[in-house]
Amino acid sequence: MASLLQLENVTIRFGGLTAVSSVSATVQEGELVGLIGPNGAGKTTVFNMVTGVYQPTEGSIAFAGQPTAGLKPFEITERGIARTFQNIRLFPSLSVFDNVRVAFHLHLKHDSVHSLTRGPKFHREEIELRERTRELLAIFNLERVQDEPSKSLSYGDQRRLEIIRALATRPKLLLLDEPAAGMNPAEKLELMKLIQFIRDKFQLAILLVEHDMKVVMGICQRIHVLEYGRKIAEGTPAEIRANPAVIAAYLG
Amino acid sequence: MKLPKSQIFLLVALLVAGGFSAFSGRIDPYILDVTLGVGIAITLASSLNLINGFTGQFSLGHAGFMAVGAYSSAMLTTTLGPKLGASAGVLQWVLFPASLLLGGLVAALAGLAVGAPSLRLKGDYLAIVTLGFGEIIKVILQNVDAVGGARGLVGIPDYTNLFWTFGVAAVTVYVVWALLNSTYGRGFLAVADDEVAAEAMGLNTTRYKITAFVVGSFFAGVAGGLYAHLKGYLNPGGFDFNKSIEIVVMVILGGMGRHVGVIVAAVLLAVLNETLRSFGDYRMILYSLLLILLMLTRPQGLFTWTPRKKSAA
Amino acid sequence: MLEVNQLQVNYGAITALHDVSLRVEKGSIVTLIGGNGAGKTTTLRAISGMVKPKSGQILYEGRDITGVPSHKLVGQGIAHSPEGRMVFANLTVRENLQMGAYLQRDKAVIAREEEFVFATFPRLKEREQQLAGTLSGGEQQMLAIGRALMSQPKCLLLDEPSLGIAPLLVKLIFEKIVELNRTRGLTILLVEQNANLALEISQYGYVLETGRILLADDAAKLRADPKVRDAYLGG
Amino acid sequence: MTELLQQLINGLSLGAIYALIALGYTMVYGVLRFINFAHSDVFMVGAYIGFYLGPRLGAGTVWGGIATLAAAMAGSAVLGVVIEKLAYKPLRNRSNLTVLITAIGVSLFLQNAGQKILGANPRAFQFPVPGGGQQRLFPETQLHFRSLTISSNQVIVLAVSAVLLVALWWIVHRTRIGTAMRAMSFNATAASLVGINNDAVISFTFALGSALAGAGGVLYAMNYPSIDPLMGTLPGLKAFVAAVLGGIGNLPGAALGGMLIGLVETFVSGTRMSTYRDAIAFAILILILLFRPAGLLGKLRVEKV
Amino acid sequence: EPIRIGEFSSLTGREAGLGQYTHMGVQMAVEEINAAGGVDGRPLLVLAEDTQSKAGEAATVVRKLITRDHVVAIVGEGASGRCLEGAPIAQRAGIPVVSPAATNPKVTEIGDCIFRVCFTDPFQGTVMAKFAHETLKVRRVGVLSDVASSYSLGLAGFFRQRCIVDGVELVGEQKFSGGDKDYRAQLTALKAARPDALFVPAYYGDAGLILLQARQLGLTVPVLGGDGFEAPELVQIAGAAADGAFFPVHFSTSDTSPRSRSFIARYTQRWNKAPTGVSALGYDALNLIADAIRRGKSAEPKAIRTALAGTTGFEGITGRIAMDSERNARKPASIVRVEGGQFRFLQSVAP
Ligand SMILES: Nc1ncnc2c1ncn2[C@@H]1O[C@H](COP(=O)(O)OP(=O)(O)OP(=O)(O)O)[C@@H](O)[C@H]1O
Ligand SMILES: Nc1ncnc2c1ncn2[C@@H]1O[C@H](COP(=O)(O)OP(=O)(O)OP(=O)(O)O)[C@@H](O)[C@H]1O
Ligand SMILES: [Mg+2]
Ligand SMILES: [Mg+2]
Repeated sequence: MASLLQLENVTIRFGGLTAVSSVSATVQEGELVGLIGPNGAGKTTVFNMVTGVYQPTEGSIAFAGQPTAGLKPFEITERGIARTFQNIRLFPSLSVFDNVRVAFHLHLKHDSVHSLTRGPKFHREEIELRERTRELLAIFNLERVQDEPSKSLSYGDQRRLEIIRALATRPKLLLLDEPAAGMNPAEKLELMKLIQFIRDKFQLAILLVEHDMKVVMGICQRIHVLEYGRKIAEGTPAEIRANPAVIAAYLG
Repeated sequence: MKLPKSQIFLLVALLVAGGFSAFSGRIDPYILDVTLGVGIAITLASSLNLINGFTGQFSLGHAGFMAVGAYSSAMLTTTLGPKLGASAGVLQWVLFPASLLLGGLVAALAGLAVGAPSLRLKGDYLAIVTLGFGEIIKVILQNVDAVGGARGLVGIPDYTNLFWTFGVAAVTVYVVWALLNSTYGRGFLAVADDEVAAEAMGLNTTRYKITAFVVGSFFAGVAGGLYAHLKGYLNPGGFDFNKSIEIVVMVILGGMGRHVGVIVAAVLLAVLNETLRSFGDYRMILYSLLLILLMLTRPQGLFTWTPRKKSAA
Repeated sequence: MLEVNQLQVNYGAITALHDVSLRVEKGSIVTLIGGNGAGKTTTLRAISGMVKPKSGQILYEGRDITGVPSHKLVGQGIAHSPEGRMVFANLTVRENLQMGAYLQRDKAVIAREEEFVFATFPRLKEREQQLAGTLSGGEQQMLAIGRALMSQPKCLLLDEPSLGIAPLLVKLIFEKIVELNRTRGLTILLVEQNANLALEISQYGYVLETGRILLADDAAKLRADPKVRDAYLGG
Repeated sequence: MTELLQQLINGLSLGAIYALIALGYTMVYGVLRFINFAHSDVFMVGAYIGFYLGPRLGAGTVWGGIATLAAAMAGSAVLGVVIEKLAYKPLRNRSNLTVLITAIGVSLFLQNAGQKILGANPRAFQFPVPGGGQQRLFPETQLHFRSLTISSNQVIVLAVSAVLLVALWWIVHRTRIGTAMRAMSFNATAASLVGINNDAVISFTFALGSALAGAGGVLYAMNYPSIDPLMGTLPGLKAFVAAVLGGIGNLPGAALGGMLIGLVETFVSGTRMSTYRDAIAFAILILILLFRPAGLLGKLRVEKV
Repeated sequence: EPIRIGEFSSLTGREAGLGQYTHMGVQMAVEEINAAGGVDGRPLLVLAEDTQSKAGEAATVVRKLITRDHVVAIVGEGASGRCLEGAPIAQRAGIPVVSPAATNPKVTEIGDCIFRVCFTDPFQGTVMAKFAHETLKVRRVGVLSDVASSYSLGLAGFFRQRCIVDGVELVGEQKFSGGDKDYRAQLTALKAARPDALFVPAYYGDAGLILLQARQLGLTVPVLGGDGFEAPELVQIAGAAADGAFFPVHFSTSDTSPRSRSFIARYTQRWNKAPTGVSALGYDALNLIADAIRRGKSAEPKAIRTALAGTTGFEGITGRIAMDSERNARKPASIVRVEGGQFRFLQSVAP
């Protein structure tokens, strides 16, 4: 069976700088994969290429067997990849609730015309969506702030909301960029459980960028390691922990 | 079948407009003129609010779309009206709405033509392009003899009445409100907040922006048609940059993206304009001072008590 | 050196800090820990003049600096590496650092400080001419800390300096913090989620929860406190 | 051929004035990210300051002309700072659209108060000669090259504009306050965290921008010696367009944009298409922006996600 | 119980000059009439409304004047565009309107309630073309008109028609947009066409600069204009460059008739500045209405209208006025020439 996500010799250059250099990697369905490496190694850039924000200079990316070259970010999301951002990008003036609700948009049966006619079908769908939004918010215990504008949330809560919002697009692959940043160890433990819970409950694959090794080693089945844009290692957490190159470059 | 509240609101609004309209013969024509002006302002402001307020684009060319609608609609009634040989009543109740629709459609088309290529521009660059479009429309109208050129288009019948004006205003407010208050519609707000994130959530941002532009221009065009048949005379100079600014002021004063606030701002400015008339040539001085004062004292918009983005539809 | 008395801060209707009092002795490192939304960032913002407190008092070297705007405090020796980094996205790394030394007119001093920052974060040296906005998250964090150092502060406020930083570098940064504290006598108020590490290098610590000081004690004692271990140190 | 050259000269001298006004728009925009609608009215006030002070400062001689120009710049600078303090500063942390409205309010106020106080009729921007008769701000001669005619005023406009542009560039790129201005334009909060006094920088920016507007007003009035309280609106609009065309926030861009608008207008005016002049100018502008969405010299702001 | 008369004009905005001069004429007329005991013992009350030189205002203020202020007649709007907007409403209400200075032919075509005391565009366009051809012996002429002004385009059109009839060659036609300030491009193009004379239908603000710039560019042929040239500012702006310009006036300040001299003296006394053509027209428009009320012996709109239509020999400051069947004032115009900063009467031309 083909991989869910497949990167083949992917390279991207910004002017003279090669940010990612001939990286190949895969993520299988339902798998929880880590992507680690020193600062500036190119992890976020890989995310940006997978989600269509950047087009690779060389190489190819395929999702569910289909190449994604030339697709716009929203088209890639339609195919089933969702992400969070390293620098949080919520809809700051929308309420917490609406941040999530908007993301359901992809699976709506109604559109602009139905918004105007507002027939019974429209209302049924809206009620259902509201229920589902609440369910999602409940995962991270965010219903208590659901009517606040998202910009007034603390940093940690904003991270959580971003994950929920991404889930609302019902992805097959979820890309998380440093979800544990800004959380204390206790909160990180909780987050680890939640990530696994999400994976199981929504049956999706997760690609995780994170600098906290407890988190990465604790939940990932496989880990890719980047340094200076190149892949220097791949393997199980145990293998990675023992890999001298990774220790030298990253773990210390 | 049980009608939802929002549609009942629309129906009631239409009925009330119709009811008042029956008595318009007894209303002082000056008051009527001002009232109709207010109704048109509501339509203009609400439609621009969809573009500038909710979707976060910055259009400075709303008067241009209004002009397109005004001229198309007036051309239809002035050329076709006399040929039909129908009674004034028939013309007012059949030809006139058709002409409003035409004005709206032509304006929407113009909105599409301007919007589609230029929506990749951001902020002030978009503002300049829309401003430029408005000016281009003005210059073209000035040069076309068939619509009166610089002299203006004369002899437009006075079909605009309370029913049409407030009916259109109610429909506009309803459409903007209904569009936004749905899961689909929250997308407009999301686009305004963060385009990158919106794309990442699978929202086709271009599509949203174009929809806002087309719907907004459509109602600007209809408002133009109403304006034409209220004033009875059109002059390209009346649709200049300053007119666009007037509408923008209503939207911002109303608090950008607040339904009620923008309506109230439209009413307030129109009424202010009339009440200050008695101050003669101090009128505009006072007007400008009041504008500054309003902004300094209510910078968040006049009516912040209206919840901006409720989670409930 | 720094003393905060009964500080209250509101964001609109929300009260972020209710009644926060803390002291930072000259030449010490003090850590502020607490869960998300506890008000750590708000406390730092209030001290550096980014938000105006509703009530309460902030004393710096004995002077009342409550409500004094940020730019004046920089001149008095308070530097802040803020949450969210806030680098000048369209200036290069080098220009960012030089902006950090805005109040410093002596070119030689600027050059010396720049050397120091580059020595601390060699990565920044590699990226000297790159626009700060295109740096990776961790690189921006380094730049934000470096920029704060450029003003030669006497008192440094660090908001989660390890956020988004790779493990190897986290250790390094903490070492540098200690070094700055030792060699220059720099007073440091640290907000950290990596509480273990932070308390390890601090003399004193405060635990903040929902806008109130919950605990205040010697850092070593806090680390030993089972309640603190459970809630903030990850057991 | 001579006609072409003549039009080129005409276009450049008109463009130079647009450029001066555009520089003010661009500077304020660069720092505060909002369009200062009152700028074009400061331009008008500048011209009136020149009109009233000119006779006292000895307008008509070279030094008198320079003194008048300087006085207008100083007066406009003060006006600009006062406007900022009264109408914009209280809204410092609000969205820039809010400030836009007060700016429109200030603009309307200056125009209408101007009509009331200064009179609505156009005035001739001329100065009495002591012995009787009228003279211009600077002694004027027409320079003829074959059939080409250049007015000494046109030369002065070009020269003054060039000098001011260079001076401005130097201030913004080579001085501390200039650096502070640029830093503020990127992130005002961060700027205050490194010790930049935002209020001082903003006042300075307004002073500088308004001084340019004042200079523009006097030069414009000198070249087109009919002034009225609404004289700012049209050139203001065009300068605003020029600023965006060049890439708003970019100084050389504003100068280039101004020159370009001046040239396009002049060349279109001299043809059969002259009735469509503004339409053509805007159409060109739109086309340019479609291909260069950040203006001619503007850079798209980097935004790494 | 005063007789209420409305006025709508551009008191502020871009064309405030026009409106204010008109308004001063109207104001003075009222003061004089009332000082002399009013009309048939009733004083006149003028209610003035401002159109701000803006489209869309005229319709509203005319409605206000009629329904709120119950005026019986209206003096209004010298600018043709806004007159075209406001007058139809008065027409529908049956309230007579006398426009002081709207010269566009369409204005009085609105209906039988709309009159004017000025001559029309066809009249002055034709007169100036004839003058160029017959008196100045012009063979090649260039035209520079204002694209944003129906007044200017109208004049240019009638001028052009007459030139074709006379066999005068139109060697160049250029357009500008009112308020432009820089006309060098157009003038440079016109100069290249080597005309014997230029026709520049424009208001004095633009015209002054055009004259100035034409001379600066070495374009020294005679410049002909319309009644919009008439204002002291023309000479102030253009200086010596105004010398040798020709244009028709409704009323000339160099007119030496006792009636004119007295008007100028009274006006200067009242307002501290010299009158312009539109001041005199405003003065005449109001006096014409007062005269109509006296003649019709009624202050009812209908009667006023009838009396206005029957005007035959009203002695105005701007000449003896008779209303033709199109409700246009039939009266002579004078052509003046600028000499040393003064407008010198040259010849009188009858319709
Ligand atoms: N748009 C861009 N223009 C120029 N350089 C870029 C751009 N985007 C990324 N880079 C550079 O590419 C490199 C990789 O950046 P990336 O953000 O992918 O790093 P990262 O692995 O996510 O690091 P971190 O852990 O610090 O977030 C960095 O050195 C960065 O400066
Ligand atoms: N700009 C703001 N507007 C409104 N509320 C805010 C704002 N910033 C913070 N808050 C609120 O103030 C409280 C304290 O926030 P603060 O950012 O100080 O927390 P923190 O301790 O730094 O949390 P974190 O660890 O997540 O960064 C939170 O409840 C937050 O929602
Ligand atoms: Mg990253
Ligand atoms: Mg924080």
